[in-house]
Amino acid sequence: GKKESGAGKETSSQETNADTKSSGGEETKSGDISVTFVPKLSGNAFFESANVGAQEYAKKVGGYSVKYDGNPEASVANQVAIINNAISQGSNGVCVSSVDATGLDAAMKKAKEAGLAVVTWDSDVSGDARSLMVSQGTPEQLGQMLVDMAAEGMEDPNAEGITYAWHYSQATVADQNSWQVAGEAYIKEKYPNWTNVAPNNYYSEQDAEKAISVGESILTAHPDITAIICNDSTALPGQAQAAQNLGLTSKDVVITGFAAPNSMKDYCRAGIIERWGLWDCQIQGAMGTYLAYWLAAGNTFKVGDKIDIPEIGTVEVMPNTVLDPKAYTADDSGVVLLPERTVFDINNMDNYDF
Amino acid sequence: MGTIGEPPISNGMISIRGICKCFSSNSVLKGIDLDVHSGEVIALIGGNGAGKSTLMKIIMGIYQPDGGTIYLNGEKVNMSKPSVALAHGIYLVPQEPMLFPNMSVEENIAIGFTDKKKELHTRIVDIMSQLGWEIRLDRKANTLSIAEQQLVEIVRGLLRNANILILDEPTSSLTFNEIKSLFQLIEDLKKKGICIFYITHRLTEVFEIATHVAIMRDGMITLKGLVTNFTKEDLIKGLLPSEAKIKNTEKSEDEIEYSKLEPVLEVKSLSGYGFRDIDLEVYPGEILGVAGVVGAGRTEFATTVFGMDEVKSGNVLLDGKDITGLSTRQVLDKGLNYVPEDRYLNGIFKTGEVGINISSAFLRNSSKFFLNTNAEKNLADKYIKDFRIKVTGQDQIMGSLSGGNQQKAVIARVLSTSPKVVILDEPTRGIDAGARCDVYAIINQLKKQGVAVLLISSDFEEIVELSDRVVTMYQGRINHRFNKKKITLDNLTAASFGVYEEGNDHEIGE
Amino acid sequence: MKLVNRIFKAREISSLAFLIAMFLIVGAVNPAFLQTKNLFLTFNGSVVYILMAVGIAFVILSGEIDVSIGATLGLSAAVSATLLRNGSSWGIAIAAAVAVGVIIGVINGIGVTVFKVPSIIMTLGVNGVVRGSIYVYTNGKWVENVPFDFKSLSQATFMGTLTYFLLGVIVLTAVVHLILSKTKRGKYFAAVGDNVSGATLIGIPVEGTKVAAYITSGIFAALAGLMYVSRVGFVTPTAGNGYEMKAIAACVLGGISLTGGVGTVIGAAIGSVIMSSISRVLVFLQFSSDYDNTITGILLIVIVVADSLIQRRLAEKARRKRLSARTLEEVGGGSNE
Amino acid sequence: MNKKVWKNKLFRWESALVLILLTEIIIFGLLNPKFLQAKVLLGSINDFISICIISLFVTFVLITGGMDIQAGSIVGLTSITLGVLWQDAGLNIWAAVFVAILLGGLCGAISGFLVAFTGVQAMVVTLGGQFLYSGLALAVVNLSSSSAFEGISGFPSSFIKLASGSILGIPNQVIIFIVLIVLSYVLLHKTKYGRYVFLCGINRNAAIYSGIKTKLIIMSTYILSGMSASAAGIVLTSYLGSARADLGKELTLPIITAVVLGGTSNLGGKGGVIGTALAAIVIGIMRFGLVMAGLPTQYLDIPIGLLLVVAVAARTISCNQGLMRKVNKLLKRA
Ligand SMILES: Nc1ncnc2c1ncn2[C@@H]1O[C@H](COP(=O)(O)OP(=O)(O)OP(=O)(O)O)[C@@H](O)[C@H]1O
Ligand SMILES: Nc1ncnc2c1ncn2[C@@H]1O[C@H](COP(=O)(O)OP(=O)(O)OP(=O)(O)O)[C@@H](O)[C@H]1O
Ligand SMILES: [Mg+2]
Ligand SMILES: [Mg+2]
Repeated sequence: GKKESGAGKETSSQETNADTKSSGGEETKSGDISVTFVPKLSGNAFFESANVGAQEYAKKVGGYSVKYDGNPEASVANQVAIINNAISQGSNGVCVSSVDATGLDAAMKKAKEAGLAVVTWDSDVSGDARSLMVSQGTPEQLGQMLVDMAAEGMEDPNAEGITYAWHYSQATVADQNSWQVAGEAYIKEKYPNWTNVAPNNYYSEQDAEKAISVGESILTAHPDITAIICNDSTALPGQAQAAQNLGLTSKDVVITGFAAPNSMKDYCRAGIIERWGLWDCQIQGAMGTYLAYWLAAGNTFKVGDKIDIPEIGTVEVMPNTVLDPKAYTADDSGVVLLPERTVFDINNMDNYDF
Repeated sequence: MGTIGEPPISNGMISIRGICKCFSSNSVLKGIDLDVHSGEVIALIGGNGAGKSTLMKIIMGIYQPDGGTIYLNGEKVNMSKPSVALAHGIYLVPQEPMLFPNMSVEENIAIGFTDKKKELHTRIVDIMSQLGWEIRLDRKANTLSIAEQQLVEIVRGLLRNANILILDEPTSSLTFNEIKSLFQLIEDLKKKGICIFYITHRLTEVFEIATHVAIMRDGMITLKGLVTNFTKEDLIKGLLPSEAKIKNTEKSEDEIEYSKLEPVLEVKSLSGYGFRDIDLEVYPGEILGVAGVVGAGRTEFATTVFGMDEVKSGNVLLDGKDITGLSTRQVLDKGLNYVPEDRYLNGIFKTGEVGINISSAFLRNSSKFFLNTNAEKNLADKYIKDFRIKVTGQDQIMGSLSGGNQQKAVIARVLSTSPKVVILDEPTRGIDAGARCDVYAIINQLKKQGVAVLLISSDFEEIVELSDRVVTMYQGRINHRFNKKKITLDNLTAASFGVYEEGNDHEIGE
Repeated sequence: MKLVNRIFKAREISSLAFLIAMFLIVGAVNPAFLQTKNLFLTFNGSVVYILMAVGIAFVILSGEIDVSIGATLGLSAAVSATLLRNGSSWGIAIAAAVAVGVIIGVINGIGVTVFKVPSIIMTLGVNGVVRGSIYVYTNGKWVENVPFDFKSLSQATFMGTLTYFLLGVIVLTAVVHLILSKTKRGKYFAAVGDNVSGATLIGIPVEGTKVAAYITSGIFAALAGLMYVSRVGFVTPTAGNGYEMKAIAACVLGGISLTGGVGTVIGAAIGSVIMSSISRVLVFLQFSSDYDNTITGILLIVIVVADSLIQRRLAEKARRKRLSARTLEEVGGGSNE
Repeated sequence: MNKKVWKNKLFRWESALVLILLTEIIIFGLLNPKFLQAKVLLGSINDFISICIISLFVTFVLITGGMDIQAGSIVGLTSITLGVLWQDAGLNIWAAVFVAILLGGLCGAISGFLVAFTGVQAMVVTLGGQFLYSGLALAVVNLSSSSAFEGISGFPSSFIKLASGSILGIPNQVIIFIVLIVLSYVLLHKTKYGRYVFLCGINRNAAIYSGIKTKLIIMSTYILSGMSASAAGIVLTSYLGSARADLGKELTLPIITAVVLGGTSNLGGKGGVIGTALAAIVIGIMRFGLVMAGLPTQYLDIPIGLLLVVAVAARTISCNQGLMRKVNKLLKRA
């Protein structure tokens, strides 16, 4: 915690100086620029490593500092509080992964009016409430990715009597559910032969113990289930552990989903799981915070522009409609798609450490 | 008369020197000296709040004294906590039973003993039979009546084979037969050379079993010596504040003209749990005594009339209106009120102020929605004055009052609803002579105001003194009725034990 | 007759009955549930909860409460997992975890007894502090890659199906039960919870007993943490979040009264099996996990209310029987019972 | 101990809270001047208003000797019900608000009934309620056309104003809070009802013998806390502009913290709403200020926990000379 909270303190003290100099005014010399990096919840592998990426990148590029500020409880109210604090604290930009598709709109707009650069990453708010969204891809892309990983694990995805189920955190979290919805749609059209044994899904509320017991129960209640898709970073290792407890391997049941590589390597070596996916959240965190800094530094963009991100590459600002056809469109509100998403397996997993 | 300097330590089995104690501002013990020798029974008497229990709690190590020392057989002992006292063979039977409600009677007695379960059981059974008390050992303590709890506490104390036994008002809710057997046992202990502190408010008991007597007043021992050196009158004089007159209850000898009166309360063959076929009527301005032994069912009868328990059959008329099976609240509104037997369980709001305690029942009729603080204040002040309730102010916390004053406050609450009929259940339980006189005065006051009083008491002297008529209950039934002439201790006692025959009874002034 | 009453009175029996009934019903709907394999999974899966509940039972029996055990589990798990990952021996890891439990227990105990802080507040505060320290200690990251041999410990079985963990927990519970119900000092816990002043009077070291209770609950939470590490294999900073409430609920389901003085650890253990089975049961009943909480809540309320009503009826019946008995006695029998 | 002392004690405690509050403001003000801007300071209340509102009435419950750990989950249930009624049932928003309040009262009534009439410990009943109502919230979502994770948004601006507007520069939420403080204060300390609440808490039997309908009194306190929870749910919904099933699930412990830190005894019979209100603000400001001072949110529990324990310990010690002595002795030894 030292290094991190240390960073936090450092920045805040800088701000206070800045503010006393510029009496809360917003004209700021770069170097004083601080970006508040807001995860859905703290203490989750995914967000923690995104933060690591953001911090390290900020050090490398320099000119701004990143303050990681998340609440152990993923809730709208908490995130609103954090954004408000960022505003009153004199932060120059926020980069948020929203727990709610609309719940943060008010707060984000407030931040915008207060002159902060407002960027979202990983999970979006309404288009008019922020400038840029660093997206790991559309729900469709991610839903398909999940389904395809599952399909790859089967001998013949088009065989008859294939059964599957979804196992993730909760009915109330935005992104995981949107992936599930998209994935279901994709299955309907591409694999009509698959049947979902639990149309209303299994949830384990990011409680590892519960993930295991739910996992074990799924496997015993549906002994011949073909695939279990765990689009939650706690559910996936839990489900894998459950399989291990029952002595099942990837031959018996296909388990796949999204989780940070480190948490799954053991299971992969043990042959319980063949492949799972994620995008490089470290880069995503880096980009999000960098763009927030970039905007806060006074730069502007129009949809269609290209932005150069040191050492990561040049990205194009696309209209919000790439994520959601009926999304709000304006010149000053766009989406940046991350280079690409990774599928980990026994061969490539050791190239990643987060 | 605190001690000046330390007198030489006598060879007392226990010697107390200059014990002082004050709670916050209120100094309760102001230098107590006392010596008790083996085989002595010292009766400690004194008004409510005199500090008797406090002194005992200090000896037991429950409270720490602010000053003074305790010597056992000549050597100084620091009673830092009860376990120390127990280790020295001291045991306190507390004034208010402190049983473990969720344990059986046997567990309650056995806990803390190291002996084998078996032999302990036999010892318990022995002592019980020796005392002739019958309480099922497997009953949970929270089903025991206050009286039964006290019995258990005593048994526990006797089993301890303590060599210093402290009995703090052990008989406050017992009746003759239990007390008799208890006294026999105490005699044995005397012979065994055990020394006993015996706290009581019943002066007759002092002369029955005590070898020595000490009177406490305002935290000091005002007089002590061999019982034989004193008469009852001496003791009463010693107890009462110097100038107070001995009896302020002028017994109203005038017979009531029943023929002219309509009964306020009529109970017609009422049966419930713990009693059956109760028939009685109470007239305005009359005190009807209800005598009986513990477990006779008087409390059950009273609480049932008060709407606390289910009526099996029969009915109750108040002013001719049927109030059978009404809720307590309705019964109250109809004008009948009840002073509960178990003060601590049902009577007082321990952590509340005295004022709040007194006004709690009166509130309902006092105002619609908002509190009427003035009315409350006046009410409390009035009763504190009238009943001579000893408080630092009407905002003293109830729990810090002594028993007698608490009881007065409870009676005050009951009267604050200006009832037509009042049921008093053991109204003077654990109350000192002074307070007792006050309570009697209050009761006679009611009588004058034409309130009908139903007086339940295990203290037959009290019943004899106050009642105009008496019914005795025996095993849940009324087995005898006595008019004024026939109310004598012997009659009541005989009747309460179901051994009374018409004819060979004793008329007053025979 | 007497026996029947005894059984009715022994709360843990009725919770056991309920547990069995629940299993049978689920089995009727979906036979897969009653496979021995699955039953063992269910029981093996409840070891963590059982430990938590048995530990907190000490505190509840002695009339207090401890809402810090969830965080205690989290911290001890994080500490031991980190040690194991960095290659220290099991002994050290276990010792460290237990030490965490003891320290937290002592702090709670001191606060409640010496400084007289209401236990709910004391443990609430400690809960916050400990939970926060987990973030400080782990720097918010997961502790992953626990050595395989330690993880496999949770799968090591005795005669095929019964894990050593479960076996150990059962034995432990039994021993604790004997201690609490048979030994002199063991009885102190319930006594203190039942009537403090009474306990003081007969020389029971009230404060010592309470501190002991908190230390015990801390240690049990720490052991639970170790099993958590071994079972799950990674530790999140939120590990054990909300387990305290589940443990309390388990105790209540098992017939332990939150006012203290009443109940047995056997009951607590049974209660925890019920609690931990619910999420499994739902899977077999094909219910949406959305209803997980709804059902937990309804179960808790229904069981406890029903039980309390039954107990009250029994008590009232007994009292009335006793009272009536006195009135029916032949006139002349001088007794009053 | 006599009234003056007793009064003083409460008074002393409440003024102690005021003191803590002031020191907080000063310290945080020094750490970050922005903190002192009235707009910022008042604005910060928005983020802990629900705790303030609910704890006011949970105080009533604790005074009767009860416990209420379900209020948090009623917040979510109210919020989502409000949304569903408005969006799917097409109710006028204010009608929906009304119904939502009633619903909160109903939830309270159910638990309250069980507590008062079956003699089950309040903690257990409300623990059940916590599970039950948070579960029901999800069930309600399933009635709705919109799915749980999206939440329901797009409320009319009149409704949004409820929480985000302000009168003479004072945020509406602050005004709502003040109104509720006055209301609960009068109700608890100036009316017969309030007195009965206290009496039930001190000795329920004695209250019964005094002809007080203890069951109804006890039940009513849960209804009050239920309604306050739904009020909080409504304010929160209006503030966030989105109705969600999982609002308020993390409020339970902060609420109890505020109530007890405010000087209400969890054993019943003692306490007051002013203390609660102050304590709620103390905690809220502390959280806010610490973050302003640069402490990441995830570490907040540490100082808050310490504050709670130390403050309450200090109080109990100062109220008890015996303890004072003991502690002094301990300190001397150390
Ligand atoms: N724990 C306490 N805190 C404050 N004051 C107390 C406490 N215990 C007793 N007192 C006060 O000490 C005085 C003596 O009380 P104590 O119980 O010793 O009187 P007592 O002689 O036993 O009276 P009784 O005959 O009614 O039992 C009373 O005025 C009482 O108010
Ligand atoms: N709280 C209680 N719970 C269960 N049973 C009780 C309770 N209180 C009293 N009893 C039963 O009622 C019986 C009567 O109690 P108690 O000794 O007061 O009888 P009583 O009729 O009041 O005697 P008395 O005539 O002396 O008032 C007791 O023997 C006990 O069995
Ligand atoms: Mg006394
Ligand atoms: Mg009686």
